[in-house]
Amino acid sequence: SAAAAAPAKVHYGIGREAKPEEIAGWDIDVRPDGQGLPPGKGTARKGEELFVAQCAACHGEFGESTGRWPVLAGGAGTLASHDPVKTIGSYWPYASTVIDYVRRAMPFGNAQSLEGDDLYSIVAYLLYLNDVITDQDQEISDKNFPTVKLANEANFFDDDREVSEKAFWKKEPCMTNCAAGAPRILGRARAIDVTPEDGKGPRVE
Amino acid sequence: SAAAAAPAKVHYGIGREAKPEEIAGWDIDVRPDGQGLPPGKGTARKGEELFVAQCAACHGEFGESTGRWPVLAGGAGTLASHDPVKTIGSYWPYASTVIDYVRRAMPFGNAQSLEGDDLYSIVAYLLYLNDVITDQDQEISDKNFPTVKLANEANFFDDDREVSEKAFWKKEPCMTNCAAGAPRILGRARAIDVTPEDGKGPRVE
Amino acid sequence: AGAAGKAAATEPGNPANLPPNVPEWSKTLGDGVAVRAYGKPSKHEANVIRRDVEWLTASRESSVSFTPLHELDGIITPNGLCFERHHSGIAELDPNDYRLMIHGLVDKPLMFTLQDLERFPRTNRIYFAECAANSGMEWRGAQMNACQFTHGMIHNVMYTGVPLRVLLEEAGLKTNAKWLLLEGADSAAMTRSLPLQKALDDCLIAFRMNGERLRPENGYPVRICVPGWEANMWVKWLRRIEVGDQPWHHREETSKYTDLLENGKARRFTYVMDAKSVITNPSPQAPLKHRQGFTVISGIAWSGRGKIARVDVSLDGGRNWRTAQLDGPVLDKSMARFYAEFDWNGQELFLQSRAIDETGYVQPTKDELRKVRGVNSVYHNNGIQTWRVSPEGEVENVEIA
Amino acid sequence: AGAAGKAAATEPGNPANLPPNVPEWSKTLGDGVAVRAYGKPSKHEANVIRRDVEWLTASRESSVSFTPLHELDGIITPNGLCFERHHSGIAELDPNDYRLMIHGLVDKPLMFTLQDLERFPRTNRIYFAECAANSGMEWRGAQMNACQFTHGMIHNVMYTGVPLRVLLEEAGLKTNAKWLLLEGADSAAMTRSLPLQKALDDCLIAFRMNGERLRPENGYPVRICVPGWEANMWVKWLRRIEVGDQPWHHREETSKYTDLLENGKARRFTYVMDAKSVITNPSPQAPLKHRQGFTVISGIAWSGRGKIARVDVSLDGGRNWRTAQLDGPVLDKSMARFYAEFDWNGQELFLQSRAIDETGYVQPTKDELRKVRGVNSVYHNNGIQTWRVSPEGEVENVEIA
Ligand code: HEC
Ligand code: HEC
Ligand SMILES: [Ca+2]
Ligand SMILES: [Ca+2]
Ligand SMILES: [Ca+2]
Ligand SMILES: [Ca+2]
Ligand SMILES: [Ca+2]
Ligand SMILES: [Ca+2]
Ligand SMILES: [Co+2]
Ligand SMILES: [Co+2]
Repeated sequence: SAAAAAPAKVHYGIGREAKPEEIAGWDIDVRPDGQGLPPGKGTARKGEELFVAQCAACHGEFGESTGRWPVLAGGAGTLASHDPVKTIGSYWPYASTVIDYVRRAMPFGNAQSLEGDDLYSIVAYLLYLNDVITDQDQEISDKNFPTVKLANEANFFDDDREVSEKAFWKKEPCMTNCAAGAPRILGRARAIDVTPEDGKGPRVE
Repeated sequence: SAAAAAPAKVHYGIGREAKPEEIAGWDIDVRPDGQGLPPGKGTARKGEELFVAQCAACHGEFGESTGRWPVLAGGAGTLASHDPVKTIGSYWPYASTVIDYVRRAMPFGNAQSLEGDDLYSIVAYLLYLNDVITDQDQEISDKNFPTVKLANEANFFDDDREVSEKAFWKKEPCMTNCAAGAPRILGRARAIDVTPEDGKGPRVE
Repeated sequence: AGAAGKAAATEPGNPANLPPNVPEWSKTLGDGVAVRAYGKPSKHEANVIRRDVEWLTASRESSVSFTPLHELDGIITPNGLCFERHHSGIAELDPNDYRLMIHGLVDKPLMFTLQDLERFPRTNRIYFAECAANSGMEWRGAQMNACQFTHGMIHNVMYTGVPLRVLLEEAGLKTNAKWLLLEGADSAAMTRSLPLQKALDDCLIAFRMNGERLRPENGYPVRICVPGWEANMWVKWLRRIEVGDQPWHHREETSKYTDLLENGKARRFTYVMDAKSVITNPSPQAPLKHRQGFTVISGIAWSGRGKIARVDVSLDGGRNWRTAQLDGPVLDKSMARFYAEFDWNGQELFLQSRAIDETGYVQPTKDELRKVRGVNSVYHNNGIQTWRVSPEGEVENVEIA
Repeated sequence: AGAAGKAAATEPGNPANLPPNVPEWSKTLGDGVAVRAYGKPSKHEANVIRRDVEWLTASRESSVSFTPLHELDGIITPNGLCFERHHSGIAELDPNDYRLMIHGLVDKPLMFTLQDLERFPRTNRIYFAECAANSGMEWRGAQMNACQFTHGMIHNVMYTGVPLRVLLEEAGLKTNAKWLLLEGADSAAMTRSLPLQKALDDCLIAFRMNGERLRPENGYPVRICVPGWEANMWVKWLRRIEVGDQPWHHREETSKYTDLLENGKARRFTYVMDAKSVITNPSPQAPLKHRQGFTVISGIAWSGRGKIARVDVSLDGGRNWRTAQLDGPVLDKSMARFYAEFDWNGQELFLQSRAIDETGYVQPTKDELRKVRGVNSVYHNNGIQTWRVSPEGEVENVEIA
């Protein structure tokens, strides 16, 4: 579009140059091609202990979750079912996302505390729990990480709604007698009864 | 204008008829022609005592005001001066406004408490302080009130800005070299120094 | 390197929270959702508040507080910062006890509950409400050294309400109906006379501001909007509308809100707010902190006669003008936001703005205004404001020749 | 007389405060000006709050609270009621410690303070922000019996901000620049990949909402607005923008915010929010209290593809439709308010609304949507909502055939 054309060069001279060391401190993202991987290495065997200590309280010892915290492993073969379980192993397309996310956001409430070998070890354990690696002693590191592939990668495709849902651009939506008979109630939220009510504590069922 | 044309008659049937006794309780306004005058009568002599008890703490025994509360009397002949004092006697066009206002709003903090003879007496006292009536024993009442006239009535005229200030509708306001020389400072708010400052209590001078 | 080092040295902040370091808030959890069920501003914005001028009045119950215009941008005034003008403090109505009565020269006097009013067809409009006394302290010269106090008796809000016309039609007007009396439920029982023609044109009986219900200080649960007209007429806590055949000449349209001219005569029923503008940034409370370079001047303009057509800005006290850019929606009887950009060379500036509305009215200078009105008017001071900016970036309210 | 007597008997209120009596608040003084230096709603509106659904998530720090749409009108969401979605609670930044870093494929990496950002040219725009998970609990059928919970993950606010384009131009883009990474300063360090084309089109680096500074829960002091796109991309507490040549495929665009179809494949980068609407009044939390007569249906409509062109309303569960009236400003990628009037005969109703945007997209029924998406998508549920109104005026969330 015209709006995305090459921008005119106007310089306001506001702000200052960011220093390399400043950028280094905040530039924590990791990409599937390995860009941004922090230095380090680890094994699932080493990671298990760390995971049990720092993660299992919420996610369960095997990533199965406790209570309503996120499930991190399992769910293979469920995506096309009535009850899909989306985990690193069953759903995520890229392993780099695990290292990126754990580094930036976990453990919940103590973010950006993991680095180096500990980080790689915990991620190795998560990959092991998800059958992505099968050898507890296999070393993963910033060198070999980009070679780790997840099973579901090929099942993602870019937004195509304007093609696949073209039928929703209707010329003349029906205005009268659009369906036969009186409306028939198929379901009511009241019957499910999980709505918090005003002035009451929430109802957990 | 078209907008002010006779409205179409659409009835929504919302709300209900207001009952005469409901209207009577709230319909407290008084007009210059006497419409709305409550029943009652009074004299300045009787009013003085009431005024001293209920009004003088703020407005002064003679309507001269205490502190920064409104002045209610005096100011004759000041309107065209550098320091106009606008009071019932010097400025107000209609005596009915006194009875209406005192009835609806005074005493400050105990509104709608005055009625009947007390109301007329206090208003008579205010008119007496303002030389509108000169006899302390002259009785004013709902019967004769519309005959009370204030001196400044003729000096009010309806908004005429679109005529008298027609010059403000300028075709092409000046854009360049609109005045000669550099700006010369004639006055600065800082010199007056009455602006409350952030984070400090207000400064009263 | 020396200059860069100096610039860095003047940067605000605690190094522990600046890159390359990772601040606490990037490591630990903050308050969860709905902990602040109804939100409020950051504790770091505690200075963004309505302020009053205590020496102005004998009591805060009959006084005014001012909107901090220099702390706002765009055209919406957040509800918590809308200026207040009370004549007897904030009336705190129970909405169940709310009633609006319409009577007088009507076919059928009516009584409405709040629920009744909300059943009528309603509309949403953004309007400014400006007190006629806004800038009233400046008639004799520069007095208040703050945009908040020179111009802060204005707010701009999206109202939801029933056209007054609809309610009057419901009651049925007698043929001799010409004026309305509007009356509030506060203990000033505020009244104003409103010409019927305006009532049938664009007035709203409003129960919402910026989506939610009116705030107590702005008339909860119901006020009237009288678009483009002085805010004193926008009676709050509206309890009663009487239809009559002549104006009432009540205290707020005789003793007050009449404009005394130099010859001792006074103009009355001066309803319309003339076109006006002010530069909100920079202004005395919002100095220019960068010493030179690219600078955006920002301000607001409005007119009671319709839309703002144009705003001009001067850097040299009105010698030369450039046309500013109007940004965001430019609506009928609403504030418009304007911006003007320039490269500040660090020298003294005399900033002014001049609004022009769609009727062709051009905001006058203070001198032009004084020439026709004198200095005793109190109300309707819409003269062009001058801010002097010093080379240090301090801003002050001045009058210039 | 009997009927009138009955009507009067059901009127709300305390007779002591009703005419002909004069209530306390018409006699005594209330709070003075500036006593409430930053105002808040009436104590009688304590039920107008954001609410959460505790069983949805393990903790409130990673959860959502919902805007009470049924308590609002017009198109502005007041700041205190904007829905919240946090991934690690509210980051509470000190504005002096705020920094925005832009780096990566740029000519010169830049560092900005908040004061720096506020010096750039800025603009004001009203945009909706809708969480892609809004109505996500309804894929398998009617679940939440409240408009607040079925549709409350949306707000509509006037933002003030610098076009992101301006900042990117200031840094200078390398020719291979294609994607941006947006990163927050909260302890989730929220990230999303943003296509450069959108960044150069209409994104804003925003520091104000509805005139005042952003609220802490909405990203104080700086967030990004990505107009029309899912609110997850509107990164709050924005600390860093990295320019790259490919997307990052981070957790919020892989594990989350991808739309799982029935065949197990998943759509990704589904940014645009499809056209959608909902009737806010009546709705389960806002029943029809009058038993019959003139009735206004009110609701909101929006589209990530541009302006709302039309909204239709049905009273009979989609058998027959009438076109509603759009009221107030109808703006690009903003909520629009609609009203439809009818005379209720007191019988059961099945209310629906259907939005049509300026690209001709027609909001689908839930069944039409399920036919192409299945029921596992979680996100982007813009199907037509049905409210059943009983003869008593109670409203419930139902699915119908
Ligand atoms: C106190 C509870 C808690 C602890 C301890 C915790 N997490 Fe989490 N974890 C969460 C929550 C909550 C989320 C979801 C956050 C969000 O998106 O709002 C999450 C999300 C995740 C996810 C993404 C899940 C998905 O499907 O997208 C991963 C991976 C993860 N955690 C790994 C870890 C690891 C590794 C550790 C320890 C180093 C850890 N977590 C410790 C609560 C916890
Ligand atoms: C506690 C202070 C106080 C007391 C007592 C008081 N007043 Fe007042 N009066 C005020 C204030 C304050 C105003 C201005 C109110 C406003 O407009 O906000 C006022 C205004 C007036 C005015 C209008 C002045 C003008 O120029 O417009 C009149 C007349 C008046 N009072 C009469 C009375 C009378 C009569 C009484 C006693 C029955 C009374 N007042 C008692 C404080 C007081
Ligand atoms: Ca990077
Ligand atoms: Ca084990
Ligand atoms: Ca229940
Ligand atoms: Ca009357
Ligand atoms: Ca005496
Ligand atoms: Ca001082
Ligand atoms: Co006036
Ligand atoms: Co999406």
